[in-house]
Amino acid sequence: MSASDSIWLALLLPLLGAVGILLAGRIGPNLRESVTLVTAGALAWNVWGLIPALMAGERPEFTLLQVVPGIEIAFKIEPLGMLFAALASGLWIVNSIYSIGYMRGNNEKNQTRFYIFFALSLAATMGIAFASNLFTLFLFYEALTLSTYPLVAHKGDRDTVNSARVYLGILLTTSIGLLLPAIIWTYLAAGGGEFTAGGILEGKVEGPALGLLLGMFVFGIGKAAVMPVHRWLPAAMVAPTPVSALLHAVAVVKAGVFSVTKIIIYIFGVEHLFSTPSSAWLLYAAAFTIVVASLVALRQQNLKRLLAYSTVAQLSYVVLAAAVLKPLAEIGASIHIVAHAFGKITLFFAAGAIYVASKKTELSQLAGIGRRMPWTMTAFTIGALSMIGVPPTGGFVSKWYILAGAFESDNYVAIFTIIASTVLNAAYFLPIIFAAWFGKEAMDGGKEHGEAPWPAVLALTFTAALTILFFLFNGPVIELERQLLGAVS
Amino acid sequence: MTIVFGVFLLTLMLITAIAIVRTQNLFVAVMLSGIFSLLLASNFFLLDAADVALTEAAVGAGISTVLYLSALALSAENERAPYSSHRLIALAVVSVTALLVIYATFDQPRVGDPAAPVHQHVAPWYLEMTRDAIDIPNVVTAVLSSFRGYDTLGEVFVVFTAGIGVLFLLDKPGARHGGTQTVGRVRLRHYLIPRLVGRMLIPFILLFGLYVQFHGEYGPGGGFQAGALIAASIILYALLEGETRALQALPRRLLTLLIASGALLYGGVGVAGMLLGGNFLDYSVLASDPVKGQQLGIILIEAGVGITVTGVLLSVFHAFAARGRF
Amino acid sequence: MTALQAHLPALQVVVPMLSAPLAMLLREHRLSWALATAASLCAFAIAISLTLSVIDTGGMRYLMGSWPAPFGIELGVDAMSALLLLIVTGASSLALIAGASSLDREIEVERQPLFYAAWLLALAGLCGILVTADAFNIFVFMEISALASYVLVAGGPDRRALPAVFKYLVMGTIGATFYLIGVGLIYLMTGTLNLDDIVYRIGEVAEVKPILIAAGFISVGLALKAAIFPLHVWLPNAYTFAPHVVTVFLAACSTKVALYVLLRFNFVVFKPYLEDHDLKFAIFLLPLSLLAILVGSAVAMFESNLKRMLAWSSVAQIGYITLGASLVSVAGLTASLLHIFNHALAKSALFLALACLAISVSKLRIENIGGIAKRMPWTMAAFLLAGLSLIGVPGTAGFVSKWYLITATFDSGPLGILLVAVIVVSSLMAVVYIWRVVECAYFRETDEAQSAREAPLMLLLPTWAAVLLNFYFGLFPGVPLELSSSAATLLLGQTP
Amino acid sequence: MYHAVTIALLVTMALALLRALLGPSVYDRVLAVNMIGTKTVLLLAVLSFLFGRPDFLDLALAYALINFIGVLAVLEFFRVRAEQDKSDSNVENR
Amino acid sequence: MDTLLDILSWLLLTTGGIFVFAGGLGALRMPDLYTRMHAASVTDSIGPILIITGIMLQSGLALASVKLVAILLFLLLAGPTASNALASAALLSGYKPGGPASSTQDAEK
Amino acid sequence: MNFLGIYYYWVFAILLMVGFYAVIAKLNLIKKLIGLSLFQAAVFLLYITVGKVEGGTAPIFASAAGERLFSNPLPQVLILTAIVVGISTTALGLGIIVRIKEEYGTIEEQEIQEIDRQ
Repeated sequence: MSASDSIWLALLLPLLGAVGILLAGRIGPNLRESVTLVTAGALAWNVWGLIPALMAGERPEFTLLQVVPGIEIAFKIEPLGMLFAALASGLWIVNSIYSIGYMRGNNEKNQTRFYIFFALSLAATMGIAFASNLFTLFLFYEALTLSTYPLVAHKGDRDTVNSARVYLGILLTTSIGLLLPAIIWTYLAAGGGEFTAGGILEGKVEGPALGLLLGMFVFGIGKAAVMPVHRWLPAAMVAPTPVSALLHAVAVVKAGVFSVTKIIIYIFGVEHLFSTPSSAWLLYAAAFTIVVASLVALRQQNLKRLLAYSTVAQLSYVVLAAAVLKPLAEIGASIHIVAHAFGKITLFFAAGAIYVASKKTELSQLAGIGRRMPWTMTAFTIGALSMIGVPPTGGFVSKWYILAGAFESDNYVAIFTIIASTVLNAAYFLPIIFAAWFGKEAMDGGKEHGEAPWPAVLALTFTAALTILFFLFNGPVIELERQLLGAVS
Repeated sequence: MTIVFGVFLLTLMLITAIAIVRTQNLFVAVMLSGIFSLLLASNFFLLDAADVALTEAAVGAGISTVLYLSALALSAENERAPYSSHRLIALAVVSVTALLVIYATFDQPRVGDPAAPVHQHVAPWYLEMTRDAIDIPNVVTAVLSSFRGYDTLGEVFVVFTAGIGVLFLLDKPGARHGGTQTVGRVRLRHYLIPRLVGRMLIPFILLFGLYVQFHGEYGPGGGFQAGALIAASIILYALLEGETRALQALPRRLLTLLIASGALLYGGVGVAGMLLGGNFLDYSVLASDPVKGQQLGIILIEAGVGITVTGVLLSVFHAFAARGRF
Repeated sequence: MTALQAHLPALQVVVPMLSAPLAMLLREHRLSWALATAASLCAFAIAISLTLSVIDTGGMRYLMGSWPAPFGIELGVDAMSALLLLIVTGASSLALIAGASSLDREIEVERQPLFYAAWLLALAGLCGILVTADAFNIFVFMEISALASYVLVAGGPDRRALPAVFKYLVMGTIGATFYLIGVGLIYLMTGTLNLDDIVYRIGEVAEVKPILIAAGFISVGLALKAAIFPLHVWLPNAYTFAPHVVTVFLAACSTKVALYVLLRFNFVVFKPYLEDHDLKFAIFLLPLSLLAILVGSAVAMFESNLKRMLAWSSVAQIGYITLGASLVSVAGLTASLLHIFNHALAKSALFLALACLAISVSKLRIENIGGIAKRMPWTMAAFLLAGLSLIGVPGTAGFVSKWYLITATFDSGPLGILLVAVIVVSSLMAVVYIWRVVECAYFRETDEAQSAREAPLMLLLPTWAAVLLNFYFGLFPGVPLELSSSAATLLLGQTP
Repeated sequence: MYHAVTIALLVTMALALLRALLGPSVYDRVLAVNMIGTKTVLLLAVLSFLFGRPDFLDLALAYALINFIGVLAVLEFFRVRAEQDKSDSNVENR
Repeated sequence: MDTLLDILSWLLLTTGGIFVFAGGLGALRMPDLYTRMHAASVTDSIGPILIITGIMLQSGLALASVKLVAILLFLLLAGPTASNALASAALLSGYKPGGPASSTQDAEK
Repeated sequence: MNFLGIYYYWVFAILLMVGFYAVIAKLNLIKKLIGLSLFQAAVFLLYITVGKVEGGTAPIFASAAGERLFSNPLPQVLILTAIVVGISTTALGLGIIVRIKEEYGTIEEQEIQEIDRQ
């Protein structure tokens, strides 16, 4: 089965899965759950199968169809895309397991629709990961927005619909408003939108225009949640937890940041961008987002909103790392994508488990919950530590590389921001952990509750373990990144 | 010398037009528009357009006056609101258009100037070709039915659409007031003389209509004018003898058949031309000798036109009249 | 086959035209519907074979009554007319197939044969305009299609259809008469009526004033027929109160054909010889199209009657088409011709979805379609997908023409940025007014919606066919793209 | 030869038109229409001879027919209106 | 011979013209509807007789004269009938003949 | 003689103005239709004036006429078509007016709008 076959298989599998779920949904929930898991497994196996080929330096590609002379839907696997696809397909399995537990525990209605659109959004994520030109990226980017809207609006009551409208409004406005013109400008200026190593805008767009184009791209990709366009993320908190997990950790946000990095590396070209002064503002924008988001997270009472703002901050880490424009920082950026994914998905699973078990969402209610839900809280602690960047967890590795990159280009702004944000992360995570383990049980005698349903706990512990394992065995990931840089520098 | 008559008639026409727009009473407006058509037709006659004069008179003065009157009888509204809406804007728009047209006239060739481009390019060809290819005296009918036969086919279908439209609109079964007349024909004693004279004249009018139909190649005449005249005579019969009697003579079902068959005849001749090897509407292949073929074609399509126009005008009249009897 | 092949341009008009009297004669309404659909499908087949022959031989000529060109009437089919023919015959067949069940609700059975005859005449009229290459002949067929569409619109069950159709009649006739004045002035100066002959003769004309005035009259007259911004007042009411299936047919092609004639006259006839004509043409059309886009989308956002909302959105989309044309560049023209095609697709799908909705919902207003998606999932899904194509989400036909439009505006200098901004803002407005309906249909609850049943299959299949066509031409816009780009080069190729 | 008569006919048509515009009652207008109709017929007959094209007399005959039908149509319209007013007046007083 | 014919037809034509002009003048200046009708209809008969015979003299024995006779016959038939119908319609709708008041009475109800 | 030549065009312009004004300003639907037919009549006059040749006669080859200067037949053909188109539009317009009268009870535009507004 050649590499290019597995590309379109990667796209086709989730779609087939969605159809399968649709049919299975009529028969029974168990069959439907099993179809989801099987599809997730098959996708992961298929995508992970590509890694050895990629390691050997092979770049398989596959052109689906030519829409118009000069614009076609084509896919090409390169290290960054591979990393993102592997991450997304892997976490889909975990997320499916978790959502089975969550959905059953919460007995949510019309779950079939949930799983179908979940599979569709995964297909879109694969498309983004493997896109080989801007047009394909934009096509699947829009598909991802549209397929995640029903997930966000899952409950269907009044405020869910309103926040779903905010979610869709911002994402569509930024994509049609800024991203599409930017893409067309690139197509016009560079004569094509292919992602090519070293960037294609060399000498074609110069000076302030380059800065403007970069701005249109960064703010156009609303999913990267850089400060002014980040409001959709907290608004999406109304969705059920597996969806928030998907949004924040697995697909949507990662797609945004992944696209920004990919465009910076493959369209603008790292040196070209570094040499033009007009692109420096990106660094300050990212830094600003990190600091402000962390401050806002500090004041949040609702657990999921806190995690949302922390995600906004963590995303801008990646953008900051990319903006440092040094090879080491680029590696740090891609590693941070992985580390943050593991950490944040654990935190969201924990939040979800707490909600399923005890219907508690506010921080004040979490006092002394550690004793009641030991497994969940340990996973939560590991996730939080990874966010802060304490050694045994993956977060430390990525921060290490980003700091190294910053030092290399002695970019004091970056260094200062990373340190300040680490302090802030600690400031808003540690009190929660402390209260959970050592705080006394609130006296109003909340209902007796044990651990969350076993599938949720299983997923929790698995991702927590992943976070730690990533710290120990990050070899293959770094090797993948080195190849990326090999191609770039 | 005739230019002076022309100018005089034009001024009369202008006065009538302005009077039409200014009068309050709708009935008066209809009467004046009848006069306007008559004056316009005589103007056309002065400008050497005999066929057009006949059509304008038959259609303009005859049929449209009858149609307007039957519509007025139904809407029974001969007064209308005194003022007109946003007059100033209308005046402004209208005067701008008029100025534009007058601006265009500065460079236009003088009326009747033989050197004008209009008479140089396409027209002389028609005059020769009619003599050689079709060999009928009336060049207008030749151009109308053969050189630009496709236009006339389109035109027949315009009339056909109008017929369908009025039947579709006014044959709404719901609002139909039943074919039978509620109020019997009031046999007014005073109305005796017109009925008598009418009964005597109608056959001659019909005969004259047929004469105009088949005289199209030799003098002013043709399908439309004949259709209008025949329809006018049957409308006269309906006016004098009552609408039911006219319906007995030409029942509604027959009229619909007339409408469809006329249009189909015209189209059929065109398709026959195609089947026999020529292009669409090519009459020269209809008969062995092309000139005879052309003449045969012209007679057939003029007949088709006459049938459709008669059918349409009569069914429109009956549609209006049927609504009149409350 | 080649013998028949030669007669195709004439057959394109003759088939629907001659089947109209037949349809009228049949008493049984189902029979006349069957005849009408057969004739429309046959016309569609002819249009397809015409397009194929145009693609490989680049245009066909046909002499009516086999009289030589400038004297007799000549038919000419080129890339642009082939593109429009596909739309007109396609939309008509689609609407007719869906029409049977939806019309039974709106028109009494006895009157349906007349209705279908009028429908065939409208189709024949539109095909006649597209196929002919003679200025006066365009006027005759314009009248046929106009009169027939007045009859179709007047068929609407709602009594407000009548004043709407009267306004449509008055404005349509004024438009046609303006066109007639224009042709008269041209004839006055050049002496011929054949389009190619006029192009050849206009060069020799010394005094240019009457030609300028003629260009003015023709453009204004056709702007009136094509509902370009300030002259569009008849469109919303006419589309709203017409029977649903008629709106599908008219929205897809009646204004488009007028735009076709406008483009043909301004680019083929006037462009070569009137100096800085394209400057005047752009000044005349650009601001109007921008206004059309903004006002059309804005009003559509606040309109609660669904059909009127889509009618206003049509006004905005016509603004897009004229915007593309007013750039007077090959890219601009290709974009506008492509948008004619894609808008016809998107709008017919949307109106078909409304026709399905109208089966079970009494008044097509936003308040009373709340929560209907549960009862009519297929219809609302079709509406949603067609809405996406209207917005221009990638992968749909709407996106392709938006992509080309933005590319065209980009390289039209500093003004381009403003145009891109307008296009982007209006597609966002489109998002708003489509999403308003979708959200209301999926999430709000109304009691009336509970009793709704899914639309009959005969109506759903054409709707879904239209939606899938939207996506097909979104991903494989080969044929319409090639036709519109060759037409654009043809139109601009005229410049010496 | 024919000029004198043509001028007379044209002037009479002008006078009849004046009567049509001024005419207080509707019947005056009908009278004026009838007059203009017959004068046009005569005008056409005279003009066709002035132009030396005698075969245009069919037009004159056609005009005479149409004029006759037009006038009778108007009077028929009055009869319908008269009946309507009668039936309306005794049905409900306006 | 033909000069005699020309003079004769000229004579007929001019008298016809004078009668027609008199009718027109009468229609304008007569006080009441019926008197106007009287003036108009009388000249509507004598006028055509004179003018058409004048023209027939010019055209001699040709198809045109047959047509002229047809026109004359039709005018002589149609004219009086129309006037009669008009008078009876006016009378029927209560338009009193005679008396100054009648001319101003507004017949448009 | 130049004035007379131009006079025909001015009559065309004035007739156009009168007809167009009636269509736009008048509120009564029948008056609008009459205005429309006036508007079209003006265009017919333009076409026929264009076709006239000084000293020419109607384009019918009367055998006795022999070789004479003929006016242009083409505009007359066009106008024959246009007249019939005009009458068809008027007939359809009148049909619509009759239906409006039955449905609304009035044929004044502003009254119809008021009835619709309630």
